[in-house]
Amino acid sequence: MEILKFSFVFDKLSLSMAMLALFMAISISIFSLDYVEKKQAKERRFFVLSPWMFCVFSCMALFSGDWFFFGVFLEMSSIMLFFMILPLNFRTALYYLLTQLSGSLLVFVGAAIMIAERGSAAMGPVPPHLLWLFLSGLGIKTALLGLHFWLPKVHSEAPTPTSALLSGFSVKLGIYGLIRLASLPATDVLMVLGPSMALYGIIQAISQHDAKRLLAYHTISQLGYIVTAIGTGTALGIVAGVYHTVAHALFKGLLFLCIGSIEKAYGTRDLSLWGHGTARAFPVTFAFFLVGALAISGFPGMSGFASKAMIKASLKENSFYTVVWILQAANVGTVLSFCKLSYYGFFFKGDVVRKAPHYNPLLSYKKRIFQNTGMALLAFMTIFLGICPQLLPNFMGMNFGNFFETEALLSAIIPIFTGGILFIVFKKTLTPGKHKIYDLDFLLIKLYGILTLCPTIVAKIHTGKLRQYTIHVIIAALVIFFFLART
Amino acid sequence: MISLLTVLIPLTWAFLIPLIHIFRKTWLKRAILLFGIAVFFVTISAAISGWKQSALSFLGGWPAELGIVLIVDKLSAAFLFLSAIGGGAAFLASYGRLKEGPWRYYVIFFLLQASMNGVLITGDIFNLYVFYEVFSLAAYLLVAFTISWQAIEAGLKYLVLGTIGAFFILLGIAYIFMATGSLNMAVLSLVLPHIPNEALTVIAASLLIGLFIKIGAFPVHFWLPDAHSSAQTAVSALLSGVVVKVSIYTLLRLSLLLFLETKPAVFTVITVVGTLSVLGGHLMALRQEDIKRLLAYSTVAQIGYVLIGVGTGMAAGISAAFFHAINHMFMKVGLFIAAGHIAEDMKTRNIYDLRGLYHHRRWFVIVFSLLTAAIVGIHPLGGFMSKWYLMLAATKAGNVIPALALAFGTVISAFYYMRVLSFFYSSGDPPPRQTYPYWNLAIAGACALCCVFLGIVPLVPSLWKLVSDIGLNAVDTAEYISTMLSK
Amino acid sequence: MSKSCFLRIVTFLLCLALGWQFWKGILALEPTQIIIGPAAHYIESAAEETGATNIVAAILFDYRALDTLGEASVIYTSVCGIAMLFAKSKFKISSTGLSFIVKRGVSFIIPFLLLYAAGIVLMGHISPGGGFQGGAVFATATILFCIVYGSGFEAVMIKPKTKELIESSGALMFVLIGFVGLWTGAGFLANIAAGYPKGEVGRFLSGGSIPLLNIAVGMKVSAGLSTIFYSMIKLLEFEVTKHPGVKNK
Amino acid sequence: MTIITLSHGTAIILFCIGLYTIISKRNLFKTVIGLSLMESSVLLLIVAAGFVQGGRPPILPIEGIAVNPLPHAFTLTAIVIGASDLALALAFVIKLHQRYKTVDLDKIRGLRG
Repeated sequence: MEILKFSFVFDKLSLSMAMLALFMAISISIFSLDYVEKKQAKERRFFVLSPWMFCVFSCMALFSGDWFFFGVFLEMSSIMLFFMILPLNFRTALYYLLTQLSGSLLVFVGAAIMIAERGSAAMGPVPPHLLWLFLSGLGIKTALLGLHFWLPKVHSEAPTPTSALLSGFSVKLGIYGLIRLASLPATDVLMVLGPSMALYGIIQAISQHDAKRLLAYHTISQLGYIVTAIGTGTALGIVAGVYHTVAHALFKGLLFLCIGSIEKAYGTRDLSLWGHGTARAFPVTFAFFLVGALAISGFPGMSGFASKAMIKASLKENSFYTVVWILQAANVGTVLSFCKLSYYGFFFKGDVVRKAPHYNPLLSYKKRIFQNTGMALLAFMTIFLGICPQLLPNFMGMNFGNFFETEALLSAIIPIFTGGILFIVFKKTLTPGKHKIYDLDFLLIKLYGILTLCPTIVAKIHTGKLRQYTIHVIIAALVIFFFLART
Repeated sequence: MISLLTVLIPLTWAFLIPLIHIFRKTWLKRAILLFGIAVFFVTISAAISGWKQSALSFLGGWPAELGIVLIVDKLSAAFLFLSAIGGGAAFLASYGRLKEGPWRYYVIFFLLQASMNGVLITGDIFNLYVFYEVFSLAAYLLVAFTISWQAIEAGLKYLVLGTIGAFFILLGIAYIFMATGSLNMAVLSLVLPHIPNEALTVIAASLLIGLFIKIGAFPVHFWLPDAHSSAQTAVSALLSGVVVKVSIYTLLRLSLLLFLETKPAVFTVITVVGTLSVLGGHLMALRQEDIKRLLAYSTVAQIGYVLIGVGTGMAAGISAAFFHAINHMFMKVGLFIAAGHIAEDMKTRNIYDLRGLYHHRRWFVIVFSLLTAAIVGIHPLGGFMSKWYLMLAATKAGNVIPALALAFGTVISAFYYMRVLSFFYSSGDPPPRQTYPYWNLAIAGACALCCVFLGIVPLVPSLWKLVSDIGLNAVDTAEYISTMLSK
Repeated sequence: MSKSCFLRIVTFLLCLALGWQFWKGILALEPTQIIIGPAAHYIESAAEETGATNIVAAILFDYRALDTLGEASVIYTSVCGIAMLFAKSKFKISSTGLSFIVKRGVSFIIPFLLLYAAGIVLMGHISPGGGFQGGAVFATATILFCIVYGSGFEAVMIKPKTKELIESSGALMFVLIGFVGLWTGAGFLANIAAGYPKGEVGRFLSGGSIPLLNIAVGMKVSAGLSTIFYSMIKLLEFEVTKHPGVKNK
Repeated sequence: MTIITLSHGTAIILFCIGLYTIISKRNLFKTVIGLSLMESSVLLLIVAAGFVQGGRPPILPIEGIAVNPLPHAFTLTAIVIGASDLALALAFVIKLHQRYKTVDLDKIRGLRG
């Protein structure tokens, strides 16, 4: 039996992802200094230190040279995040842990079969008949369409730093796995899944009234972009995917931190209870939010613009024109829903005086130096990447010159305007209300009832009656007899 | 020579204790402790000597065909090691609880140890049955030791089902004798291929169903949760940790020697039963509110893991099965001792009544959590490593569904163990009673440390070679036969 | 047809199906009229190798003596366990025995019974019988005491501790006899090879260690079976003498 | 049909009857009887395995051909083991009767689920 040996992989891909992990850990750790009150020293220390632990584990995952160790460290980073959700909400934490465990265990099964067949499970494309294992395993991590059921619930109910890490880096580990996986049969599947994820996420996001849940659906939609880029399978597409990964990590982390700090002030995530001049009460936070919102909409000069331009270019290179249109439509939806978020979240003054239950004006931004520093770091990087878009492609060894061309600029700005106009038209329809929005996790709750039937059925045979146990013995013996007699 | 002493010394102690009780009552306390330590060291030294070179002892000086031979090869030595450690831990736990108290308990305990060692080293199939019966009777009695109604009921059910199993085994041996006329396992391994297929079917099926009952595999496991949960703390630990493993050794030895070439379908049956055990055990554990019963059902599932390893019929699978067996021994001994102590201390076994235990029994809960993490399969710990190797072996043998069941079972086990832990860590105050915790805490803590240590075994080549040698040695039946028939 | 009747028939058919499987196995094995395996060797040379004319005894106490030790341990376990289960029950004298005539009659029989038992034990190596059988007859004698003289008599005559002593020392003796073989280097429970005198085949003093082992097993079994009986009797007495009005702890 | 086939058949039928007794009877004592029947059937099978046509008891001097002595030794051992098992079972039944005041197997189901 072979011994476990850790093999390293050092290439530009892992390095750039690792740098991203480090950066996320720095900024979120700084943010967390203010997230927990100073009185709760233990919890505060935990929230400051655990992003670093997470960063260590994810870097190990990024540098590991085979699927087994990748799975190991993937799981360890999930467990770290599980501990970060735990103080707030045990049920969500458990839900997260179980989904992530099943994901990484599928990867393990795949790796085991691969080792059995080939002798090693080096990071890289896998045989086509194992693809379903790897795709579903990594898909749970990446929240591919159909396997995304855990993401909105967990992202919205986790503590703010954890949400930022989850959306910022945890799902990106799955993306990293998908990038390593990218070869022909896999890319076809991804090409189908990517655009549909982008659209599905947007459709769900527009109708949300829970601010964090809205952002969570945006994560799904942006992951759709990345998956699409990987789905092209070309070098340009992969660099574009990595670029958008980095960009998305930065701006989505930023957005989660902003929304989280406002949530903390209001004590609720319900958009319908926000508004009333939030922008005036929290000007710095609002500014950061604006940076994030512009970046996610792909406004020129922000990181989102550059990465989306690259994705579109890579799609056009392989003449996936339909997909480009789908992505543009998704972009319109993104703008629309961010208009909704910023309007109802920061400005809206309704007729009815609505007051959040735990509105705490003491939590103003002035005392929150670390919090703002953490967000500022992310915002700075977002803008920096937007201004110098060449940096990352050059680092990855790719020359991509035409960021600020007219066509690219136009294709970025037109969806923004369209979205803005659409929002003005449909403002009333988009008012956040208490309506129920159905997604897979509601189905899952229904399914849970059916799943609990299983143990009940098994428990039925444990009647405590010795006579029935004996009957089981006889039946088992007969089955074994018949089976052995046939061979 | 020393292999013989592993049986004789505990047996002699068992015969001596009544005499000491009659003549020198005051010596009893020290004598029992001394005896326990002596048994531990003799068993360990027999394991070491058998590991270096297969140790034979011909009883009465007769050659293998005529008399009975005791043989310690690497497989036996490994299981002897396991029985020595587990038995030692259980002995210490019961000594700490009962002191010299009921001396008959120790008589039965030593008889159990003697017969377990006898089962592990005997080379004769009828002698195996005899030792097996001593060992089963001692186990029934240890279960019923507390004479509470649960204990007696569990003991009776164990006895009736176990006796049915024993008769199936005896029937199989009778058929073997009718077909071949000899009983030495090495000789049987040579002559069994020449007997008619129908007879072989009956032999295989009878032995299998009998052993499955004794092991407690899923469709016929009904006595196991009753017995393991109703027994006294140390006895539960012994039953779950060692007794079940000895039965697994028997299955392993018989199936490899008798059916590896003549009836490979036996291994399919073992795999199927293992898979069923994994699923059934975990599903039943999900429903339990009694902490000891939960652990007992978890044992059913872990037995399933080991059976999946045995069912591969390959060196890698058997090594992994042993590795998991020894891991499970440490984990379950620790868990049962910790849980049993808690249950006795708090006068309740219901997990709902154990809320907030963390605030009163901090170290117990920490040790319990560590062991839980090991049994679920969290990374650096032993449980994960053994599960990974089991998965590897199962996929290598082409059993993908058992590997998936293994993964699925891990997720379920994470669920129910986390549920238990959540009760322990939640706030609430059980009555802070405190009864001599240190003894049990030390044993459970040592088990937890061993789990941590076993986690690094696959990373160290020299240690891992020890484990992988077991499988290679077990599969090499030709060497066993030639060693046995050398005289 | 009622449901329970239907279930009965189904379970009976299941049992029959199992039996049919066993029967197929029997059919496949054509009965061999010649003795194969080690048994042929036993018949041929048991007498000169062990000095015992009873080949079954030779097998039980020499060739496969470890089985016998194991079997002795089984009884030992069971006796110890039953004594443990009933340890807390109090012994109460209830019956005063049967009539005078029966008591006299039994006192005539008892010596012969004991002699018979001793014969079975001691002649185990040359005739049918042996330690187990003789021990069982011994135990029968003690049970007869209980029936005829009342349960108190036996307890006065032979204390439970004495029985324990006999049982443990019998078992220990078995092991010690085996250790002689280990000491001389011939292997545990070796007989002739360990230097036990073989004697003249067919005589009372023959068979090396086999008669000694028979005695050891006889001690064990007689005391053990007697203990089982009295442990259970204790409990039944307890149940019988309990008056409905009196509370007992 | 030779005597040997007959005894084999009897053994198997006894085994089935023993199992069926355990399944169908609610009285615990009858369960123990069922176990005893199963034990006897297996012993019968083992003894029958040693049968030789016209064989004599395996005690010297043997006139003619001896039966196989090995099964006899096994049977002796197995009888003792079975007897110990049954004794223990009966002890459990007595103890259980003290607690439950019944020997009805279907009412003794405190441990379930």
